[in-house]
Amino acid sequence: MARVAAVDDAAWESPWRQRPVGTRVFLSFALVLAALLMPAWPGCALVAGGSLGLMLGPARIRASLVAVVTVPPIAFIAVGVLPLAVQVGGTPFLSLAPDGGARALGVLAHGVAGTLALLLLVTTTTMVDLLAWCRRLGVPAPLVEIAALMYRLVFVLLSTAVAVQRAQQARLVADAPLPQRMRFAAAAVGTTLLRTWDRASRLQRGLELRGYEEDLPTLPRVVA
Amino acid sequence: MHIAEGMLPPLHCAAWFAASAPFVIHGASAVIRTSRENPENKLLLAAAGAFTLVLSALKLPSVTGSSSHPTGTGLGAVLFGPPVMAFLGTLVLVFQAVLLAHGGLTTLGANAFSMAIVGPWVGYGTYRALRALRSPAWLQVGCALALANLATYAVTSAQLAIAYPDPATGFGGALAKFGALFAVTQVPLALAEGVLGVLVFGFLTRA
Amino acid sequence: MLAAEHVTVAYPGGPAVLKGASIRLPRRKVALLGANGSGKSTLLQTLAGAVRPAGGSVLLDGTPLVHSRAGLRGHRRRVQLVLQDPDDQLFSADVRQDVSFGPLNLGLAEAEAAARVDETLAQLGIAHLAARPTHHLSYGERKRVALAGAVAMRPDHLLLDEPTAGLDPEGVHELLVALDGLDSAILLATHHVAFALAWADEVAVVVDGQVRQGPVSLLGDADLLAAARLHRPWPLELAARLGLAGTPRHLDDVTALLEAR
Amino acid sequence: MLAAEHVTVAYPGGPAVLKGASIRLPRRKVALLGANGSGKSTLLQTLAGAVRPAGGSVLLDGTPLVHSRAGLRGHRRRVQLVLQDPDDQLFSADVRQDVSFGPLNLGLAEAEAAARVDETLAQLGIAHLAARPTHHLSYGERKRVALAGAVAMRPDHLLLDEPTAGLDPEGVHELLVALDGLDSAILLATHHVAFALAWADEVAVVVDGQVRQGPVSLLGDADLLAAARLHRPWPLELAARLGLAGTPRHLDDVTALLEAR
Repeated sequence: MARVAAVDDAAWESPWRQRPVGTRVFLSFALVLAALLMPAWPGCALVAGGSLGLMLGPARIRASLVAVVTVPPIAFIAVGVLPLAVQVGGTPFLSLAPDGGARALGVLAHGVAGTLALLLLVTTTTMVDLLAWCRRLGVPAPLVEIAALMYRLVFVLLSTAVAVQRAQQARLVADAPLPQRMRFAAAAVGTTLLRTWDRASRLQRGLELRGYEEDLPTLPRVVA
Repeated sequence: MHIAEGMLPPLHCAAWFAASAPFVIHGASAVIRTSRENPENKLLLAAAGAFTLVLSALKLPSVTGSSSHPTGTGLGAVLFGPPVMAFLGTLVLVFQAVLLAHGGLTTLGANAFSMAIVGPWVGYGTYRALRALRSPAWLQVGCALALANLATYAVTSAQLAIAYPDPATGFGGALAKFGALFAVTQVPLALAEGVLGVLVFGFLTRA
Repeated sequence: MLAAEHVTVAYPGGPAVLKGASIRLPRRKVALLGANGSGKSTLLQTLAGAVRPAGGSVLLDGTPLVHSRAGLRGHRRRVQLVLQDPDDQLFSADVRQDVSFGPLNLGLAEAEAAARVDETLAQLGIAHLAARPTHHLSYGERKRVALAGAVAMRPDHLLLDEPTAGLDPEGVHELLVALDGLDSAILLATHHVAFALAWADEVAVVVDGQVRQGPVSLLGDADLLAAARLHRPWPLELAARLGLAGTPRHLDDVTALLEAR
Repeated sequence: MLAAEHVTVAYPGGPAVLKGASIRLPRRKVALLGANGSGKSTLLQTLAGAVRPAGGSVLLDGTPLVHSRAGLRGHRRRVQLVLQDPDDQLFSADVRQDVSFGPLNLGLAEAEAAARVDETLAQLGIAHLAARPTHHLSYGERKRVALAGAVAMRPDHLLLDEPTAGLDPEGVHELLVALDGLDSAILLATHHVAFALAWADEVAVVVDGQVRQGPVSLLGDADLLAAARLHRPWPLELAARLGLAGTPRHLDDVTALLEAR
């Protein structure tokens, strides 16, 4: 969960925030496309190296952050490519596929390079900037507004969810037998859900006091 | 269950985008309509999206000892209907990609198809079918959530199998391989989500 | 002038919270005092137009508020309520954007709204927060930004629900300095009696669904405060015990009185 | 005795919140004072085992806390933290069920847990709330129930984060009566200096990521309080201004001192 805040924090503090969003999206997307279209070697290695270099160099993203956010997806990709190494049917039923290892490694390389290229975008670009960019590209206002409200509520709810879980831990939820723990987890989810609803209706009333009727206009962010 | 950035060949990415787009656009126009009718819906939908995202980050006790994450798309489909969920689920996927580097943008079409379209429709269909059969409410909710989760997993396995067919047995063999691999985590998770859904439902009816 | 006349409010299924409460808000600093659950917040919501009273009326310059869309829109341009929990009013990801909502909603052009936002942030001493993400702000900072959101609309009347709750002494001090720079009439709900005594020009005490309004010396009325489930503020309590004359409002007054004895 | 020795805590990517803070909690009433953002809450979380310090250690009867599952389990049986926002701690449909959560997890049989719950509710003066749904309670009631949830675990050490925040004077009074009936050591975080002076046996002030602990007369140290972004409590300020000897802790003390003059 700390990862949500970690990527977002990096994006807010990114020295690249002052550059046009379109440029960053284009750069990252070009790298992703390169990762998809070029052969694993040397293409993906170049993309991965380039993305990492840009993140750790000019974008000044901490290496520990890059490690924290890349390890889970890369682990998932690594597991996901295992089936590529083997083939089924025939005798024996399960066997190493011819070139299977190379194929799996190739897809792994595409995945890792693509993930790093995506990470370059998300560690340098906040959700807010992306939403403002979408708005300028003509995405309808209500959709962008829902996404913006969702972004705000995520952080409000996150602290609630974390606090509820901590409070359960403090009262020794881990010592309960599994069926009880499931029930307590349901209570945590249910409590969070009720508070989500409560938060939403309170924000609705709070915004009405500020004059909210249909739209939520705000100034665009100033790019200094 | 998300397919990571870079894991699908470009043509597949494009095809899944094309497959998802009509549903997501239809959902988006439904969302625009309901939020024009009643501005409160904007807050509700945003809250539902935020809740789904936060829920996917909550740890659940699990049988295997590792933590597992509920997806919540089945619940959303029951509450808001599958069209709205097509948009909202996609939005959650975008947030996961942007805030967590979880999933990806080129694989968004494929992930939306499994998590925001097929999952919710299966969940909703199950819910409606069991309701028509006058089964108890807890069973409707539990099955809707569990089957939505399972359907998502099945579609993801199929998407990977189409992209990477088995050299010997083609799509069928690949589907079996991916299915078996992910079944280890996804089947208990789907069951856990179903049970959790029943318990949450119980909690909410008491509260 | 904003006023409520004999307003009655009951929540569905509950007993009446306000039973013919009247209050007027001249261009001064008025503290609204009451225990938790006394109806303070309900009265503020009623004055702001968010709650429609079952009886009585809310008057702005003598004209009764009509709870139509147009009536409320006009009312909100002049009367702004800042809620206790800032998370109930902050919706935007960054401070500047959030504060700009009110001005843009008033129909100001972007350049004008931007100037208004900058001016408001400077006025409240939070210009340095302009580009910060809302979720990185401390509780006290969020309270200040929520206040800025209301102040940016330049209301004649500013209603504040427990603005000092949860703030540390420095935070309270900074808030008061910021409020002193505004020229709206201010109605501030609190249950800190000593704070109200020191700050307000006038006090209004909610008792039994009604309001007793008057000069701050009202807070020396032990019976009234007991009925309101509040305590007499310490300067007045001390003055009463020692038989000091006058209405000492804070430490300086008390010191002066005692030294003169 | 619960203690922290030279603990250092920093949040990822941020500066250190605690920089070698030490505090000990003997079997007394200790008030933990500090401005917003001073690290009070972080220190409480650290003492409770919820935050793992980067340096230093938390000691229970001289034994360092090990942040393993077993270590934390043992710690939590003896040290309980009550958060500021009661809604973070109440997650059951009704009060009795919520308070029984901890005792059941301690492994008590149902009958025993039920007895424990009833006893705790009676002790805190909220037996009448037992069957009420949690979401129908007032804020003050919810705070009391959240406290009951911790007290029902019979911890030796009770850590309270701003338990008086948001309570009106009567609510604070009721809370204090309830706390006086307990026999745990209590560490109470607050930024109400006058309240701490009146209530505590000992005070601990958070300054610059460290802690200064001592008798309540410490709150007369103007330099210390200024460094902590706090103000000297009014009884001590008044005593200092008038040159009164002693450490008057509340209105009665002040009155007595002045009458004796």
